Amino acid sequence: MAELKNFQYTPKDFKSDQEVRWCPGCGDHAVLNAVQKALTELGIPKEKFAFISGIGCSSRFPYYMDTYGFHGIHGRAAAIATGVKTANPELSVWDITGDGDALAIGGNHFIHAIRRNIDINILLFNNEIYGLTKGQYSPTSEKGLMTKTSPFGTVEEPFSVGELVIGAKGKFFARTIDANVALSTQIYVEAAKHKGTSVVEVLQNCVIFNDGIHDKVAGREVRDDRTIILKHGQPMIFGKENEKGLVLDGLKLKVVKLGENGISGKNLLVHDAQEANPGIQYMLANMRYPDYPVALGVIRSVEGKTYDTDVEEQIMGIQKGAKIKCMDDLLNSGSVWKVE
Amino acid sequence: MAELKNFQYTPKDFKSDQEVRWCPGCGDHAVLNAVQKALTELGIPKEKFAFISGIGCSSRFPYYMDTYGFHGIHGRAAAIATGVKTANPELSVWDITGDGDALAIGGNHFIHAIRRNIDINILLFNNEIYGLTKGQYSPTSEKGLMTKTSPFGTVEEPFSVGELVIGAKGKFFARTIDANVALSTQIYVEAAKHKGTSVVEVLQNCVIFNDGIHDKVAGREVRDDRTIILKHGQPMIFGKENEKGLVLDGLKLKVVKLGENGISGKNLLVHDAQEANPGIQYMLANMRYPDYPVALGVIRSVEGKTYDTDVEEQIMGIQKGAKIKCMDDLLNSGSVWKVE
Amino acid sequence: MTKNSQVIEREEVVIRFSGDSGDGMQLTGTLFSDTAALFGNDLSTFPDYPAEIRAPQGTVGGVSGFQVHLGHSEINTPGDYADVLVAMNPAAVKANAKWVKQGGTIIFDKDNFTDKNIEKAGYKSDPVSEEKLETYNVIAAPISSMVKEALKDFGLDPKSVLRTKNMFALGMVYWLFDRKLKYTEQYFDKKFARNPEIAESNKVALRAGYYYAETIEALNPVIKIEPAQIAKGTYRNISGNAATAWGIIAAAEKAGLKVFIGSYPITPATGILEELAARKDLGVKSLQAEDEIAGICTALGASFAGNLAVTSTSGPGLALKSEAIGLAVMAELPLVVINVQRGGPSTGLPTKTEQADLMQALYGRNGECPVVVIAASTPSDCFIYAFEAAKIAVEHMTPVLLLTDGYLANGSEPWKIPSMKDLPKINPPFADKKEIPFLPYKRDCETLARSWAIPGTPGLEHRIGGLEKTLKGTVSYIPENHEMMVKFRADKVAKVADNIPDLKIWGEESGDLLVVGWGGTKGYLMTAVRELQSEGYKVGLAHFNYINPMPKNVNDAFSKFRKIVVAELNMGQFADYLRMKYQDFKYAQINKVQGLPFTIKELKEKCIKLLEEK
Amino acid sequence: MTKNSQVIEREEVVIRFSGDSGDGMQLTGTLFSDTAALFGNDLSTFPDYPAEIRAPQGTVGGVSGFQVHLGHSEINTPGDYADVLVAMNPAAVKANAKWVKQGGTIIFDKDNFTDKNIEKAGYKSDPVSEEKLETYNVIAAPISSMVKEALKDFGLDPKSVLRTKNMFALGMVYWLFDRKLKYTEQYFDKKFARNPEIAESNKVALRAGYYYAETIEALNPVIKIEPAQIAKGTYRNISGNAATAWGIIAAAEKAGLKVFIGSYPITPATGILEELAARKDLGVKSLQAEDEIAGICTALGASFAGNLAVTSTSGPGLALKSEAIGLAVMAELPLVVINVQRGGPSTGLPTKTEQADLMQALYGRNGECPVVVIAASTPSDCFIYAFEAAKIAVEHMTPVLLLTDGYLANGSEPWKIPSMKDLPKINPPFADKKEIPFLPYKRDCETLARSWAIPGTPGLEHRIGGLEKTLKGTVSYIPENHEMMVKFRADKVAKVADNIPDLKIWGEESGDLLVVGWGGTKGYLMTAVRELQSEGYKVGLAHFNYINPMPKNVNDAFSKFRKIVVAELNMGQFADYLRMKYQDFKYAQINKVQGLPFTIKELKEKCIKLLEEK
Ligand SMILES: Cc1ncc(C[n+]2csc(CCOP(=O)(O)OP(=O)(O)O)c2C)c(N)n1
Ligand SMILES: Cc1ncc(C[n+]2csc(CCOP(=O)(O)OP(=O)(O)O)c2C)c(N)n1
Ligand code: SF4
Ligand code: SF4
Ligand SMILES: [Mg+2]
Ligand SMILES: [Mg+2]
Repeated sequence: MAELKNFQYTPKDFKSDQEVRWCPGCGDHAVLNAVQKALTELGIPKEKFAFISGIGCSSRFPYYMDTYGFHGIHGRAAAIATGVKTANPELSVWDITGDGDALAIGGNHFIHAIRRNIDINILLFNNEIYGLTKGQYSPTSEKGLMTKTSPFGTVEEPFSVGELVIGAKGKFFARTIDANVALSTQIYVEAAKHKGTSVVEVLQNCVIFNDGIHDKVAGREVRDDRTIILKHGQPMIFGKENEKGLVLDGLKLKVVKLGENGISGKNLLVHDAQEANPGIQYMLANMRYPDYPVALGVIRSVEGKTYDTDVEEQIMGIQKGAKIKCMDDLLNSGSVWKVE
Repeated sequence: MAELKNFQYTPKDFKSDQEVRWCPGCGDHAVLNAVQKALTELGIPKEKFAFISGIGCSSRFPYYMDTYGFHGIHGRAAAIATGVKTANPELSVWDITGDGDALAIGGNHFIHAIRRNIDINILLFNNEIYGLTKGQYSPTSEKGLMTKTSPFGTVEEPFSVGELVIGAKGKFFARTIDANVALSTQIYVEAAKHKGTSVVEVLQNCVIFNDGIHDKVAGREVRDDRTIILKHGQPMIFGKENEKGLVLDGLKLKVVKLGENGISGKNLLVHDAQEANPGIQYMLANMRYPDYPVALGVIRSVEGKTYDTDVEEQIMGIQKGAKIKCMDDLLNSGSVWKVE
Repeated sequence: MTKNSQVIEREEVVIRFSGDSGDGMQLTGTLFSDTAALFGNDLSTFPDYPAEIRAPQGTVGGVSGFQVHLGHSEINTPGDYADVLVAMNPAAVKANAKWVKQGGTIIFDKDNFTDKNIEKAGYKSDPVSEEKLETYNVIAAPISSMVKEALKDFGLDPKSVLRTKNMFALGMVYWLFDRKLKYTEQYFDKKFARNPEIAESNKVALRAGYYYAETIEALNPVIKIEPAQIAKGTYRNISGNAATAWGIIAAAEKAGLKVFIGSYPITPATGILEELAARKDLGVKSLQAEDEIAGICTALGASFAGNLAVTSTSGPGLALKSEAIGLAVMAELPLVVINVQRGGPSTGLPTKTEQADLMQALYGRNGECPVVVIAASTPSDCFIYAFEAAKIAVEHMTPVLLLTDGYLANGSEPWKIPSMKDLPKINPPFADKKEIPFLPYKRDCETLARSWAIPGTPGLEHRIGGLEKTLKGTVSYIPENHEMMVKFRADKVAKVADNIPDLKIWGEESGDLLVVGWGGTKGYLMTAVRELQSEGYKVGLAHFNYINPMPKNVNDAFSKFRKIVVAELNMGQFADYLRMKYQDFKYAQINKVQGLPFTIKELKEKCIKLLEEK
Repeated sequence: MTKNSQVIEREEVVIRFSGDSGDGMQLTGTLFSDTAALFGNDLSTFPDYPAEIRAPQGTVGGVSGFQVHLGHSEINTPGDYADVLVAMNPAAVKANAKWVKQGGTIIFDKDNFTDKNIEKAGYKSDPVSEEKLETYNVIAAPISSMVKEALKDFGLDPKSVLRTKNMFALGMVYWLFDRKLKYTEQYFDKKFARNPEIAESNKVALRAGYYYAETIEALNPVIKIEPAQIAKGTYRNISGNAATAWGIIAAAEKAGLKVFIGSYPITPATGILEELAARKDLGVKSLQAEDEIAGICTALGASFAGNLAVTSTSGPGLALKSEAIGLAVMAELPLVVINVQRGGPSTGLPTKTEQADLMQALYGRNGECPVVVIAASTPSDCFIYAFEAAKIAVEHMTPVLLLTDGYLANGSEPWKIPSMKDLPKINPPFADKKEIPFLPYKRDCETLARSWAIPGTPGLEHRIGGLEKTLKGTVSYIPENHEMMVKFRADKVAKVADNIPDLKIWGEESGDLLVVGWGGTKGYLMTAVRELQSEGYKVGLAHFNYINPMPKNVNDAFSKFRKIVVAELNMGQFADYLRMKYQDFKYAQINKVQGLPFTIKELKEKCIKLLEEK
């Protein structure tokens, strides 16, 4: 296979000639950079990438990538991407979507792509708002948020993206922050390498309609204390001085201080992204400020059969022993009779 | 409020004059009976019930109920029911749906109704097949099932209904079996009384297209050993002779025999349906034969604010202090000027 | 088997099998048709079943029917009225009595005419007298008792015994029409190879019925229909849905593409998905999507990726696909959207036929959003038009909407099997290296189609999407560019007219009345026009398969008749469309919206009325 | 403030504010309009912004504009060409130069005309010479420097200082047209009550601009437009979207119902949802649904439950709602579906205007599925037609599709506030106790509407749904029942014609050319026809608000003109519809599909050409 060759790209190779039209300061710019970087690390020839999106600010993404791209309709990116990948499993298929696109109108395709475990990479730009339509609340907006369609505050409970993903049988879930390009790049690479539906929730800032919504956890000042970067096989440690960690207290997670109450590094939970039973991963994905640090990194990454290869294998298996090899065979199969 | 009066109905009061058109032997008949029974126990006047459905065999249900009823379009029952309840929170609103209706085409409305926690009761008839269209696989069909659209077996992982519900922020999830009318009646009553979205998964038999699919767990011979009926506050015990139980082994559930290895009733897990943290409830909802007994009963039942009352409260709060009381006020508010 | 009865020959005959949903009438009808087809008759069949899977036993709502029309001469419809009605219970009589020819034969299972069943069917006492069937040839056979008797030594449970009633009835019908049992017997041997007892019991019941009919001389004289004069070749029976699926696979083979179908089940279109799902041997990828929107969107994705992509549905599903069809129009990707029309609006009459989705097919999308619309007109020509739809879609880089209907989908007829070498080649306008830098919206001068650059091809990377674009694929809000692109897309569709055949006038080429139809009514309209002609009227038939664009000679063809009448199974959608397109003619209308095909009788009456008016 | 310059009076003037998306042009335009309206001018405004939230600064794609047309006489459009263009950067010149009247005034921020910006806008050197604007009144004001200077003592950060540039420009424009600053100053006092420094800085910038213009005598003579002769009453400015929302609330009040809106945001319809979401004081329940389908389905549920239910969307969303509209047709429940048309197909030109959803509105559903379709024609009459839509929906128990468009939705104009007591009462056909047993599909003899039995009412329990039904609400596949119901539903919609006003011909009642239009183009067509009349042509205008059913006198009205031309912002959808409905007339067409309104100039030219042809 061609992919085995080592393709030497720089991020610039993935920049299209189209003018990037996001607002200055929008988190989307950083995501674009990180993705362009990540692609250089995959050793996949450029023509094998297909970027599919729905509608939203984030969904303009494919225009800025010098790859195959399809800017779809609102909410349908996962379905279109599923078709692309099923039709041609050789492609590296990316589904670029927003919290509105994936979780409001596109919720159904989102959970079904995940259930089928089709091998696509979903980057969900979560700015907790509808950016492109100028500021209405989304299914991830915090309860109470005042927006143009909730002038007195929303009365809706938001989805927790990770929980929904795993609840829909998701086998890969990761979370990152737009501005952390290094972490993001690494996560996008992992997502791409994972066989099956990979969902990456990107905490993304919309400077215009929901500015700073992630600052309380991701702000420069506080992020070390309010986020934890999970790494498979590593103890769950965080804090400015790496002084905090997570342990299991009965069936719940608990934040502890190292050194206090005799707690040391080896008491901490060790992250197992590959554990099939999602119990702890659910809890990790659901950690919210102020009770917990918000988890970044790859929270769940479990191997499993993928839809696209299963489809191909089934066809190949059947074709092997099949009597019908071409249309003429089919036409003349079964009950036929001759008129002379 | 009128509801406080005690309404004395018999199931017959809820039978409409329309001929019941399900196949003889279909599990739907039993569900109808159980629901008609359950309604007599609620003390709600008949005219306050609204049964809303989508399309499918199961969705014909409202025609057979002598209540207000709306047979909708495929997949949209949850959305229609949401509208009914939001418009008139005084109604007792029931959403009757199938595994195809709720989880295939209707998946998005389903998860969003749950997320909003609108106070409706969703009865999901899970026969793991599309009945009305004559036998295609559904999002709950077991992988490998041969059906008209998967003549060589499906290659899709099914949803686990309970997991999806909780993953979508569900606060009430129960499971029952069509044929167990007594258990079902009780669960429907609990579902009705729960404030918020109640989802009841009914393991339902389709005699024509998926006959006996639940038999391996629910068959008369085996059901005591292969199902467990969970009751809030009670130890998790099951088996023909009540000889088995569930304990927690690390972070996983484990089936144990009472008396063996010194295990007695008090070592067993006690079911807490009201625990907000869904950790164990996830595991309970996900128990599958042959590793575990399948859980029946109310698995999760957590109180929370409901969308419909929040909407009403917000409006009432705003109206209290509002300057604009009628349309004339609005018309003349803000920047206006007179031409004389 | 010797025959004592007299035998007469007839040109054609119509038989209707009917009974409870569980009585196996669909199989019975199919076996009868197969036997007739093998014998060499021309024929046409139509099943008619309730929306419920098993509606309550014994009720009119639960009656399932299968009609076969066979003949020595050309047969174009399943027939209006039956010569023979097989009615397994009183409800079947109730549902069908008015569809039996005056004085026809009615066979029923006397044992099933219990008081309870009679009442369930809505009769008070005796169906025969209530329906005034005394002058008919009513054969009240004790079918249930007879099969019990015939199978008493088999040791089968009573249910299995009674399940062979339909074969008993079929045996009787075979005798009535002097048919051989061989094919049916072989069918059982094959079907129940692993269960020879069941095979045998069915065969015994079949024979028992045959001999019973002979014994009581059920029909005198016995009717014989000689084989039809049909073209030499190899034949098979095919239903519209199977033919549609096969047309797609054939087109893919001719285009060198793989088939991808993304669909969601819906009556009466599901058969297409089912047929394609079964064709993994030919490499078909079928994706049963979570809903209709995902159905078309996965298909569109597959088209982008270079497959011959199809999505199939019925009316309500087409409504859901509207938005994505718009995207296909903007993306200018090939896509075949198959809509098997059923009774509407909304869920309507889901198992019945109708032609009321025409306007939706033409206009059911936001913006100026033209697609090619074509319609099949017989069960077997679904193959041709599915092939054509795929060919146009690929060669013109456009979505094509193929309309069939419940009648075509479920109906079947003998079909002369084509040879793949006789089908035209399909040439996808693949982009190639010469086109680097690739301009996604650059067009072929002749067809105005853009070229198709398949992901995976080095150097042809490009972006498309639903926003208005320039030639280069850049998003553009420039007013003049938008207007230009709107016109390009319209012209591209209009130019398909260069590649479609002229409208043919069937019957008289000019005269007093031109009957105009489209889609699935063709057999009925042809039969009516043929009969009118034979009665001396100057009548022609213009039947449309290409709806948008229209053939180029329509004006010309229309102008040769004194009157035009548009006959369709809706309230006049095609008539209205013609008013828009060919405003100069006046159009009379024949419409029917009953979930049923036309009858020849009503068509002729209405035409004659028009012919006789000034 | 004294004026040294000369002052002349003009009938009307058009001003266009334009700049980067971040430059605050929408606010600037709105403040100017409000001031003009308070002064008593008639006016019409139109914003025009890019699809991106902040397209790249300094590029043509990122230019946001706001046009105001004000006059002493009646103003029906925002105007074709501007007398004054305010251009905050070179890109704004690039985007708008061709829309400035020959010799008009152009004010720009000289400080922003850096080499970089000039290049970004796509110029090589000097925009003024490249656009050949030398003969125009070009005022190159150093706006940035001036505000820095004016606000230097405020201690604001540079960004906040520069954010007042628009007010400087506005101040200049006020001087040009001899306007008072008072209203704008009050606006800032109120808006920034908690932040007096910001209020003050804006006011200072405003005044600085005013005095600067005076100092340099930016325009000589200054133009004065006297107040218009408008009817007495209380006025306000209102946009189409707000008027639509208000019309619904007003109808609910008149019907004694509560408003429920189930919607999903989409440009340019979102404003309706936003406006209704803000009206909790009037008890409006607004549900932002997960998608358009849920939007309409929640609304339909609310209608079933007894609310005045509404769903609002734009083209792609309407496509998604098609299936559920069918259900509403079958359920025969009142429902208002508002479609704010935008440029299509697919995502198309989402922020631009177009009239290309007409066919979709009329026919975009499966089966025979008629709904009432009406269209608003000015920003303020959106109120009337939303009210009408609700009234018809409720009184006739039918979905009503209300069409507006991006131009109406965002455009605004002064509106004489109606008094609720002058609006007609709305009478919902509630079922009552007398109707027990309740027959859901029993109809009123006159309107053919069924009655509305609200869940919660004892004794009226009943079932409805999308399958075909009998009078009693029982599912029925009986062929004749289906046909009867199909016709009932069609007749019910047709009978709405009894309650709608006759088509009025504006201008000449008979003559050489009848201009026909519908919906949002009314202001343009009226202006064009008025000008043609004043030039001596015998021209009339027939503008339609009621599309299905049509007013009863159309035939009559059409027959009085020698020629008919249908002008619309699409490829001819209404013209085609007229061909179907009134086949006897010939229809010429004027079409434009550029995402823009007509210009008076192009309309007149095309009409004159038709008038001069034989
Ligand atoms: C069918 C349809 N419905 C609605 C819209 C309007 N719309 C465009 S983007 C969007 C939401 C965008 O939110 P999100 O997906 O979070 O993306 P963001 O802009 O925040 O990146 C909406 C409602 C549309 N384009 N199409
Ligand atoms: C829009 C639309 N798509 C498809 C269908 C066809 N359809 C009717 S019911 C059904 C599935 C039913 O399955 P389920 O919800 O599991 O109900 P069951 O019949 O098994 O009770 C389908 C696909 C339809 N009626 N409408
Ligand atoms: S509106 Fe928000 S999300 Fe959209 S481009 Fe601007 S900053 Fe980014
Ligand atoms: S098909 Fe299956 S689900 Fe439907 S009525 Fe029959 S048994 Fe029940
Ligand atoms: Mg967002
Ligand atoms: Mg099912």
